[in-house]
Amino acid sequence: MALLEIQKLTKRFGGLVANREISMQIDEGEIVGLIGPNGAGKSTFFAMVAGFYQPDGGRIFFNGEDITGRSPEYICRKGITRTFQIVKPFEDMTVLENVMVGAFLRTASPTRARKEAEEVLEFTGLANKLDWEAKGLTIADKKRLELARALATKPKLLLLDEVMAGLTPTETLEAVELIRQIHKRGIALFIVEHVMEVVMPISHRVVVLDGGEKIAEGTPEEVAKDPRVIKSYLGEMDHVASG
Amino acid sequence: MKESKILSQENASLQTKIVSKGKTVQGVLLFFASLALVILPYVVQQPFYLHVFILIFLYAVMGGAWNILGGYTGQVSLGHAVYFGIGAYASTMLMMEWQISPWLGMLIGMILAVLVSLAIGYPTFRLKGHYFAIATLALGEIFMIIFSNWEWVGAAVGLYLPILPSVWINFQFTEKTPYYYIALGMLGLTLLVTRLVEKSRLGYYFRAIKNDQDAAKALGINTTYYKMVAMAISAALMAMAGTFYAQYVLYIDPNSVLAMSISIQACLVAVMGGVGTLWGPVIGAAILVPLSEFTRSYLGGSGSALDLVVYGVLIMLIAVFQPAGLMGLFGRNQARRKEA
Amino acid sequence: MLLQVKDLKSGYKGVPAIHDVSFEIKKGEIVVIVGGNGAGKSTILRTISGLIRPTGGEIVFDGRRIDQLPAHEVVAAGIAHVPEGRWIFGRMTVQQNLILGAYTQKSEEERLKTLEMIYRIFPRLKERREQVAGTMSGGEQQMLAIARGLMSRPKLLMLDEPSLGIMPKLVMEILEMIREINQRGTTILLVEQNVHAALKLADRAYVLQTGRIVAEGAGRELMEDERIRKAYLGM
Amino acid sequence: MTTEIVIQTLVSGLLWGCIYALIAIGLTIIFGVMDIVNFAHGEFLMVSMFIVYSLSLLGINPLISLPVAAIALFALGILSYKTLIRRVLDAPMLAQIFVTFGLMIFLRNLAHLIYSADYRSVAVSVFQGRVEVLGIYLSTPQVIAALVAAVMTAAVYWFITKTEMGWALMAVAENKNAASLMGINSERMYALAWGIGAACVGVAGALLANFYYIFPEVGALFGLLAYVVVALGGFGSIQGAFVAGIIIGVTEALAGLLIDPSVKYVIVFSVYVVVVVLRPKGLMGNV
Amino acid sequence: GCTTTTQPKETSEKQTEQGTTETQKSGEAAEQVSEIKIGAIYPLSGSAAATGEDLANGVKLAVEIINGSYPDLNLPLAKDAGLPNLGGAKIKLILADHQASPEKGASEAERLITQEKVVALVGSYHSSVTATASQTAERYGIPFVNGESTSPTLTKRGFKWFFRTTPDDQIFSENFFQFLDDLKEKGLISDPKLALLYENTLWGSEVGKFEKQFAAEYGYNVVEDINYPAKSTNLNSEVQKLKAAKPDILLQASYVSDAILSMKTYKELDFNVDAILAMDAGFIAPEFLKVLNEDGEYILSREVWALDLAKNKPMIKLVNDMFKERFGTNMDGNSARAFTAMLVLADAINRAGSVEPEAIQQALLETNIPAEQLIMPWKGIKFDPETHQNVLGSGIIVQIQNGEYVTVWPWNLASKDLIWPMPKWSDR
Ligand SMILES: Nc1ncnc2c1ncn2[C@@H]1O[C@H](COP(=O)(O)OP(=O)(O)OP(=O)(O)O)[C@@H](O)[C@H]1O
Ligand SMILES: Nc1ncnc2c1ncn2[C@@H]1O[C@H](COP(=O)(O)OP(=O)(O)OP(=O)(O)O)[C@@H](O)[C@H]1O
Ligand SMILES: CC(C)C[C@H](N)C(=O)O
Ligand SMILES: [Mg+2]
Ligand SMILES: [Mg+2]
Repeated sequence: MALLEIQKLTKRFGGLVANREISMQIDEGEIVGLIGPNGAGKSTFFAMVAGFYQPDGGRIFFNGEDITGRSPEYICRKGITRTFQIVKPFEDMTVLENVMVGAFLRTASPTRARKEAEEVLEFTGLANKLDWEAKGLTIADKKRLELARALATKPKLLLLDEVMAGLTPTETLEAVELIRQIHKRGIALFIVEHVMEVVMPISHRVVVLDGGEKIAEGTPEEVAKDPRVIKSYLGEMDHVASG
Repeated sequence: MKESKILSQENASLQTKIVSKGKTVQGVLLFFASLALVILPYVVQQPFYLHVFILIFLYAVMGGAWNILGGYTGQVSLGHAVYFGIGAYASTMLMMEWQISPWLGMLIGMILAVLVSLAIGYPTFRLKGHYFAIATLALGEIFMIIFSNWEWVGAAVGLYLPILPSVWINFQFTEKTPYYYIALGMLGLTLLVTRLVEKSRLGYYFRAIKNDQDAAKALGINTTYYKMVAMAISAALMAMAGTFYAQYVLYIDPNSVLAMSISIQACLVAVMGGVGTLWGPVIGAAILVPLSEFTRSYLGGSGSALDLVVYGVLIMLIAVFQPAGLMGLFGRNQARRKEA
Repeated sequence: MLLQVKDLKSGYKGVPAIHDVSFEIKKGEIVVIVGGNGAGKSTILRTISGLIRPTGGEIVFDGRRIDQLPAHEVVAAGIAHVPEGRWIFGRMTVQQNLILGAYTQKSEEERLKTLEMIYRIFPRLKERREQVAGTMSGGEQQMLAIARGLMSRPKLLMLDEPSLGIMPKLVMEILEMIREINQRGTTILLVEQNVHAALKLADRAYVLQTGRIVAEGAGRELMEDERIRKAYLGM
Repeated sequence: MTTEIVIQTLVSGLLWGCIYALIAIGLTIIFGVMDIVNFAHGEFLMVSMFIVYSLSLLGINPLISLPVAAIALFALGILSYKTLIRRVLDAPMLAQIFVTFGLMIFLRNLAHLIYSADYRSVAVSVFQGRVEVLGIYLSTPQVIAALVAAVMTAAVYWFITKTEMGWALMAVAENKNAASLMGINSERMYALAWGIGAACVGVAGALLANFYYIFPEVGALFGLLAYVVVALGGFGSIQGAFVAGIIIGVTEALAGLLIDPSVKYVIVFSVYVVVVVLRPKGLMGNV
Repeated sequence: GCTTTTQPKETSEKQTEQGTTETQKSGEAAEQVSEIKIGAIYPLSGSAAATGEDLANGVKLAVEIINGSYPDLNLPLAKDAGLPNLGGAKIKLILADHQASPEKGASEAERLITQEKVVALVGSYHSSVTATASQTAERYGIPFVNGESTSPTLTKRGFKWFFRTTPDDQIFSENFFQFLDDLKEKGLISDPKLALLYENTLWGSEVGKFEKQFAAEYGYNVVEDINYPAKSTNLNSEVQKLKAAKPDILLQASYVSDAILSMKTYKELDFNVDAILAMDAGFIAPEFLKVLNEDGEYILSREVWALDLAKNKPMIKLVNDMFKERFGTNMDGNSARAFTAMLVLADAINRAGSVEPEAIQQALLETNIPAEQLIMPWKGIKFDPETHQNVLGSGIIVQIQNGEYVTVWPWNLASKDLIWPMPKWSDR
C-alpha cells in the first residue's frame, strides 16, 4: 500500500487554477522530487497535503486513512511534517528550543524532548548554535532549522520545500548527504527543490508540475530527458552537467 | 569542523556552570526576599503600607494571570476584567444567596471563569493581533453592560458584602495581616503555576504559538486547543484575584470589578515588568502600584490631576527606555548570551 | 573607481560579522563575492546600502563617502540593493512595486521609459502587472525584486543571491540578464551561492570566509584555484 | 412606534455613524502605516476640541479655527512620533500600545491641569440649528460633519491609493527596510502618517466642538468606539472605517430604539465580534 | 495627635480594648491639641472632577469659617476661632482624590486614617465610593460624615460610625410626587403621562426604582421607562423612544455630561414636554448652564439648596458671597451640602471636647442643630439613633428662570412662581 496516495487534487485561487486534478503516490521509504517552473503550484500542493489549504477537489490518503481537509496539526500527528519555503522560525526562541517544540509532539517530558532535540541538531549540523536566538541565523541556517524542527517530530513522511536553496556547491553536497541519512532512518521524503544537483541524484522518482498540471513523472533520468520538461523547466542543461 | 564542535561544547559547559552559579545566587536571593516578605507584617506596623503591599500582590497576581495568555502565548487580551468580575461576583453571590464560604466560592468562581473563557476563546481565537485584542475589549464591555442590567446580581447598584465575623472560613478580617498573607499566598501560587507552565511542554507550545502560529501547526500543535489552555489558566488565576478583591473591599459593582480599566491594569503590570517572564508582573506591580498610590497621595489632593500627569509621563518613560519591560534591566545578560 | 571599501567592519548588536574588509569595483565591472553560508556576504551589501551602520572603515562611492548615509540617501546616490529574501511589497501590485523602485527618479517620462525596458526584459511581469505581488510564486517574486532594483537606474546594482529559489531555466536567464544589464552600463556587485555560474560571469571575484576576504582574482582564475574548488565547488 | 420615528432614528444614526467614521479615519491611517494602535486617539480629538474652544474665547470663528486645529494636530502627531513612537518602533507591540496609553493619560490630565475638569462649549458656533427635510430633523453641524467625513474618506483614499506619496506610505508600512532601499525616507513617512492621522482627527474634533460639550475626558467616549470602528472596518482600511462607522452608528441608534437603550452597546459590540468571527480581518481588512 | 495604629497580632476584641485605652490617652492630651486633622475624599480627577472641586471648595470654606472668627454668621463655630472646647484648636483639612473608584476611595480612607491620623472623614459624593470608604472608617472606628451621597442603602447597613446629613434618593423621589400632587390640586395637571429616563449607574438605577415605586403608590401613569448607558456618545435613540411615548412629564436622572447631551438632543429632535423634573446631579452642576445657556431654561430640579433661599435666610447670601469671592462661582447644592457636613462634624468634635473617636461618635449622635444655624432649607440636623440618617432634612424644587435656579416648591419657600408648562422649543 502506498504511504501517501493523492487522487485528483485541485486548488483554485479565484480564477487561477493552481493545482488541477493532480494524482500521485509515494511509497514507504521513497524519495520523490517535485519540480516545476516557478509558480507551477508546488508549494500549493504541499500546503494541501499538509492541511494548510483546503482542496477544492480530490482526496488525500495517508496510510490508508482519508486525511483530506484535516487540520495541519492532525496531519502532523499522523506523521506528515512540512517545512516552509519562506522560513518561519520561532524567532524569540533559541535554536534548541525551536527543535524541542518539534520533539514535544512525541513526548511530554522536557528532558526527553531536550535530548532528542540535541540529537537532531547534532545530526543536522546545528549543534554549535544550540543557544542562539533563531532570529540571528542566516537564511540558510534558518532553513536547516526548519528541517531539524520537522525531523524532531519523527515523521513518516517529510515534505521539504526548498530547504537546500542558497548553499554553495560544497554545502549542497553535504546537504544531499544529510538527506540520505534522513532517508536511512526510514523516513520517506517529498522534496521541492530547484537545485537539480540535489533533486536528481537522490530522488527515486520525480514528479513535474507546470501551470498547475502534472506534465511528467518518472525516474530522474526519464524526466531529465523529457522534452516538455526541458522546454518549460530545465532549459539548457549545461550548468547542471557542470555540477 | 570537528575542532570547532568540541570548542563549542566546552563553551557550553562553561556557560552551564555560569548559569548554574547564577541560579544558586538567584535562589539565595529569592529565599531571603521571600523570608523578608513573610516576616514583613511583624516589622511594618503601618496598615497603609501593608495595604500597599496587598495591592502589589493583588496586581502581581492579575498581571501574572494575564501574562500566561498575553505574555507567553502572545494573545493580547484587553478583556480580562471579565474573569476578575466573575471571581468577585461568584463568591459574593454564593455567599449572599446560599451562605457558601468565599473560599469555596472562589473555587467555583474559578471554574465558572474557565468555562466562560472557553466560550469566549473558542470563537475569538481565530482572530489575530489587534483584532483579537479589540474583540476581547468588546466582550469585556458586553459583560460589564450585562452585569449592570442584571437585577439578581444587584445590577448597577452593586453588592454590599455582609460584614461577617473575622474568621478564616469567612475570608473576612478586621486586620490587614491575614489579607496580606492570603494575597502573598495567591502570588506564590501564581508564580508556581507560571513556573510549571514555563518549564513544561505547555510553555514551549505557548511560546511557539506566540512566535508563529503556522509553524506551530506544522509541528503538530493544535493552536486553538493550547490557546484555550492558556486562556483557562489565565482566567482561573484572574478569578481568584477577583474573589480576593471582593473580600477585601467588601463592595463590588460592575464599575469596579468589570471595567476596562481592570483589564488594562492587568496588562500594564505585565508589560511594564516584562511580558513572558516569570518575575515581570511582580516587578511591574511593585513599581506601578506604589507609583499610583503615592503620586495620588502626595499630588492628588490638589485636584489638579498633576498626579496623573506624572503617572502618564512615567509610563511613557518606562515604555520608551525599557520597552521590553523592567525585567530587561535584570535579564539583559541572559539575552546577550542568547544572541551572541 | 566606482566603489571603494576600506577596512570595513560591521555586525549586529555589537557582534561583529565582517572584519576589515577591503575591496573595490571599477565602473562597468561585474564583481562577485562568494563564500560559505554565514560568511558575511549579505552583511557587506547591507552595510554598503546603509541598512546597517558600519562600526569602522570607509565606503567611497563615485568619489563620495557614503558610509554614514541612511539607506534612502544611498539609493539616491546611485546604488540599488536587491536584498536576500526579496522584500517585495506583497500587498501592492506588481506595477506599484516597480514604480516605487523608481522613487528617486523624479521625471515621469524617464520612469515610463525604464518601465518599458523592464517589461521588455521581464514579459512575465508585464502580463502580471495588476497582480497583488504577495500572491505570486517565489520565482516570480524574485524577478520582480530584480526588476524593481533596476527601476532606479542605478550606477551600481547589488544583487544578493538572485538565483535563490529560481527554476533552472530561469537561473540562466537571470544571469544572462545580469550580463545584459551590465552591458547596458550598470556596474554589478553580485553575491551568489551558485558559484560556478557566478564565477563564469564575473570579471573579478572575492572570496569571503568568516567575515574576512581570503582570496581575490579574476572569475575564471579562481575557478581553477584548488582551494576554492575544494571549499566551494565541491570538487 | 411610527415609521417616521424609525426613519428619524435611522437618519440620526447615519449622521452619527459618519462622525464616528470621521474620527476613526485618522486612527486607521496611523495603524495602516505603523501597525500601532494609538490609544491616545480620543485624546487627540479632545485636544483639537480644546483648541477650537480656546480660539472661540478670542472670538475666532470655528470655521477659521478648523484649519488651525488641523495644523496644530498635524504638529502634535509629528511631535508624538518624534519624541515617543520613534523610540519604540522596534519594540514589541505591547510596548507600543503602552507608550500611547501613557500619552493618553498624560494628555487627558494635562488638559485637566490647564483647563480644569469643567464642561465647556464653543460660544460662537457658526454651524447651528437644524434643517427639516420631509419632517425629518437634521442637525446642521452634524450634517456638515457627515459631509466632511465622506469627503475626507474619499480624499484620504485617493491619497493613499493614487498618489506616489501614498504608495510610499504603504510601502513603508509593509517593509520599512525594503522601502528605504527604494530611496524612501521611512522616518519621514512615519512622521507623515502620524501627522496626517492626527490632522484628520483634528478636523473631526474641530467639527465636533461645534455641537458637543468639551471636557478633558471627552476623548474616552469616542476613543473606544473609534477602535471598534477601525477594527470592524479592517485595520488600515480607509473605506472600511467609513462603512464600519456608519454600521456602528446605525446599529447603535436602531438597537436603542427597537431593543433597549441600556443594551445598545451590547448590540454594537456584538456586531463587531460576530463580524470578525466570520471575517477575521474585518469588513475590508487586507492586513 | 490621636493614634489608632493597631497591632497586627492582636485579635479584633483586643484591638477594640486597646483602641479605647489609646483614645483615652489621647483624650487626656486633648487640651493640648492645636490641630485637628480631618480628611475629605472627593473625585478630584476623572470625569466627575468638576463636581469634586466644587465639593472640596464647600469643605474648604467651612473649615475657613470654623478656624476664623465670623461673628455675623449664625453658624456653628463661626463666632470663635477654632474649636473653643478644645482650646481653640484649628481644623486641618486633608484632601484626597478617589478618581471615582471605590477601591481608591477605600485606599485613601486607609491612608488618611493610618498615615495622616485624621480623627474623622467626610466625603465622598459617589455612593459607591462612600460605601467602601466608610467601610474602612468603620473598621478603624473613625467617624465618617457624609453630606452628599444619596443612595438609601448607605444608612441601612447598620454602621456605627457612618452619619449622613443629606436626605436620600427615596425622600427626593417622593418629593417629586408630592410636588405633582400639589400641581394637581392647583389644577395644572390632571392625569399626566410620565416618562422616566435615568442612567445605568448605582445612583441612577436606584432613583429609577424609587420613582417607579412612588408612581405606583401615588397613582401616576408611567408610559416609558428608560435606563440608558451613562457615557453614551449620543442619546438619539433614547430621545426617539421618548418622543414615541409622548409623555407629558419627564423625570430624569443624569450626571452632567448626559444632562447636557440630552438637552441638546431634545432641542435638535424637537422633543417637547410640559416639564422636565430632574434629579439634580448634572442639572444643577455649574457647567450645565454655562454650556447650555438659554437652552437650559425652565428645567425643574429637586435640590437641597438654592441661592434665592437667602430671601428667608440672609445668612445664605453672606456665605455665598464668601464662596464666590474665593472660588469665583456661586455655591450650589453640592458645595452647600459638603459645607454643611463639615460644620456638623466640627460641631460634634467641639461638643465632644476631644478628638477621641468614641466621644465624637457620641457627640454626633447627640447632634441637634436648629434650622436657623444652617444654610440648608432643612428643619435641622438630628441623626436617627439607629441608621444615623438626618431625620430633619428635606428637598426643594428649583426651576431655572433667566439663568438662575429659583426655588418654586415647597410653595412656602418659593421665591418665584412656577412656570408651567415649559414652552415648546419652537416657541422659544
Ligand atoms: N494565496 C494565493 N492567492 C492567489 N494566488 C496564489 C496564492 N498562492 C499562490 N498563488 C498563485 O498560485 C500559483 C502557484 O503558486 P505556488 O506558490 O504553489 O508555486 P510554486 O510552484 O511553489 O513556485 P516557486 O517554485 O516559485 O515557489 C502562482 O501563480 C501563485 O501566484
Ligand atoms: N539580523 C541579524 N542579527 C544578528 N546576526 C545576524 C543577522 N543577520 C546575520 N547575522 C549574522 O552575521 C553573520 C554573517 O551573516 P550574513 O547574512 O552576512 O552571511 P551570508 O554570507 O550572507 O550567508 P548566507 O549565504 O547564508 O546568506 C552570520 O554569523 C549571521 O549569523
Ligand atoms: C446626585 C448626587 C448628589 C448623588 C451622588 N452622586 C451619589 O452617588 O449618591
Ligand atoms: Mg514554492
Ligand atoms: Mg546572505
